[in-house]
Amino acid sequence: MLRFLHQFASPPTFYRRSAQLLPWLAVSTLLLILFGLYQGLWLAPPDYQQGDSYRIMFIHVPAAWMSLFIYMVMAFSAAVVLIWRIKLAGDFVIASAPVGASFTFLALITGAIWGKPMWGTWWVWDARLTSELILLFIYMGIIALNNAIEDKQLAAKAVGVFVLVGVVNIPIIHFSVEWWSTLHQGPTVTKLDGPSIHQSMLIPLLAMALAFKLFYFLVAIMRVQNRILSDEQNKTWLKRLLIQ
Amino acid sequence: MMNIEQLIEMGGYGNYVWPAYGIGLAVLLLNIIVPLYKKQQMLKSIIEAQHRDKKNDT
Amino acid sequence: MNAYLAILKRDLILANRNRSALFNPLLFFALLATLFTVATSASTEMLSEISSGIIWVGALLASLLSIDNLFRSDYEDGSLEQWLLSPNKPTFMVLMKVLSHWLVSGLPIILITPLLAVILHFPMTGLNVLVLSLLIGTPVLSLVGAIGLALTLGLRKSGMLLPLLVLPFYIPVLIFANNAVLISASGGDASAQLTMLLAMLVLALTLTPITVVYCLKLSLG
Amino acid sequence: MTNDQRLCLEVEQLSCARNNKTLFEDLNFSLHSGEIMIVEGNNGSGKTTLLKLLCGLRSPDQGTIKFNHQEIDDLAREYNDQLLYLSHKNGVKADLTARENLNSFCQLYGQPAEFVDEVLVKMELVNEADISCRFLSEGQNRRVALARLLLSPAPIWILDEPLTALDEAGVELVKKLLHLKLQREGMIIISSHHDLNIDEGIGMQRINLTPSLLTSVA
Repeated sequence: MLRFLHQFASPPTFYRRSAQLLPWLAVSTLLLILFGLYQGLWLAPPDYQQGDSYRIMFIHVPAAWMSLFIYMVMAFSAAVVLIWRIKLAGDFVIASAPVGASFTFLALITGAIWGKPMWGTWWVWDARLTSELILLFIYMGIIALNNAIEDKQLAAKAVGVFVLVGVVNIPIIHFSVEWWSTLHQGPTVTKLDGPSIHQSMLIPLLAMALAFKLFYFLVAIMRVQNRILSDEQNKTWLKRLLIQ
Repeated sequence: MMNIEQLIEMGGYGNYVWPAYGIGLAVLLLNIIVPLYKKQQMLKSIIEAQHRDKKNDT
Repeated sequence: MNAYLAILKRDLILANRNRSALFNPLLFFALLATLFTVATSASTEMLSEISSGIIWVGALLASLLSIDNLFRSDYEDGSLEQWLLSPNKPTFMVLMKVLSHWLVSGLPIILITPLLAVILHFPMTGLNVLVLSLLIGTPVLSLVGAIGLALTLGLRKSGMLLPLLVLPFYIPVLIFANNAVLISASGGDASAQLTMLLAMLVLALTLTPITVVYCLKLSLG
Repeated sequence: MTNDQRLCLEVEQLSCARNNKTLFEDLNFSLHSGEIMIVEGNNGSGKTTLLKLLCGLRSPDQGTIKFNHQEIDDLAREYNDQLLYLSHKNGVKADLTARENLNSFCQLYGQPAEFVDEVLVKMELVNEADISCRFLSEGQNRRVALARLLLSPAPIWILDEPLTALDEAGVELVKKLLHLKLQREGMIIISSHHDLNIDEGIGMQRINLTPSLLTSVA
């Protein structure tokens, strides 16, 4: 495992390998999104209770899943940065932060829009939305910390530590917010859950979730490539590559 | 199966579902365009630097 | 052993040397409470309802603003690297620093709380749990704040960065502490919430020192 | 001092970058008890960074630093016991008096407090002992900081420009301490622009970090 990580982590090989991967990622993301939308918006029957407003679920729920999934991937690569000191893992953490923030923001907005017909107001301090909001602040903290430090290697380590501190705290925040919201509004308020998911709705949901994951890796790899370009500007392997 | 009018009207929730997906599309596009634009800038500046080096060497 | 007590004693002597600075967190805390009351111009019932929130947020912000003198002066005059590299456990040194900071700026806030509770019409039945929750909660705030400070110590323009990094992690403490106070104010038993706060304190005591030492080395390196 | 008690500090392929530009690469040297290493190089060539790497304040990008054949990252605290690091900053509390500062140094190093009076005499700080360091001159504050050399039992000294801000008497005093330390088989790594007039004979190494002249004369 370690040998693989080191071998894969040298900028030239990463740049070349990922360049081949990008087109496949882009195409499969697009196809999956189109498939998910077609299934979710066109084919799936309206829900007997919420009518068609539940269709927002196909973007809200995958985005909410992504906000946590991306954080977990960042925590793993932060550990790789701090333990095995692989520079690229640091670039990957910093490349993932904006994507994670965007999905968290997307989950918040679509959650609020979905809640409007149900609760009559644009924002309700519902447990899930509050946790998403706090997660968004943590993502913003990560981006702000990274921008505040000039030395990229120092920034990677500082951000890595902060991400790991966050990983310990996120479950605590999540459960205390859940607990807080039950006593705050009482359990009567219908949670932001889709109807009992049966087969025709599960397919678009999973399709969109997979599409978002591929999208995340697509964007993260592109951002890491940009960092490699800026770090290795005057390196010969890059010049030769660009001449081709 | 729904035809076009039903799709847009979305059982009365059209003006909730479509803005949500619109924002979703905007966020995804933003995340794609920014790195692409940066990559272009980076490549341009590197190639320019190469020309300058080549000019100084000759 | 006396190296740890020595640094605690040294810090308390230093705090004593500029005693005027000791009152700043207090004045800030009292000022904040009055601002809230004046701004909301709430009826007494409403005020007594939100008073525990005002007191807790006030204590939280006062602790956040005073976290700077935990390492800042040691960092600037160079004694931070001396006690970090001294032949003593760095994690214990950090704990002693946080303890001295808490004694200097956390404890006075707790001592003034009863007075503020009076002017905010806080239901007195909940006073002892309020003080207890502050006694358990504010050390957690200082410990977590120490991580944020250690991370941003070397940065020049880190103004709003420290609160932005640290406040999200204060939320669980705020939720359980505030709820403990509300329940006890209405006559209930808040031992469950207080034990939750204690659990957070134990978690903070075990995990933060190692992290702070690592972050201090990042800032000093 | 039998051979096995001889301390040794080995550095292999040490390289370090700061603010995204490499300061030095593939630095190799080893230092034993009774030897002194002088780190030279113009400003910004990474002298201070190298010293911080050697005392474990900063972890290297590549390469290893071994003390008695063990990596200093793994040793951590045991390595700190062996080490005294003096940086540009004095590490002296301005609000405390010279005596109180020295007392806190003693407590930090686990030394008995009786040494303080003796050291105050040696560092010629006796009549300033009870004035708060805020009112002492830069040179006197530097002497209070350098009092650590007499108080700390650590065999290894890592000194970053110790002679700055000192008058002639102070410079002579520190040079004497350096010689004494070498005779007692201590190990010194020092960066300084002053001529330390240590004759080239005894184990003296120089490293010049300015990129073009990266040589190490053992």
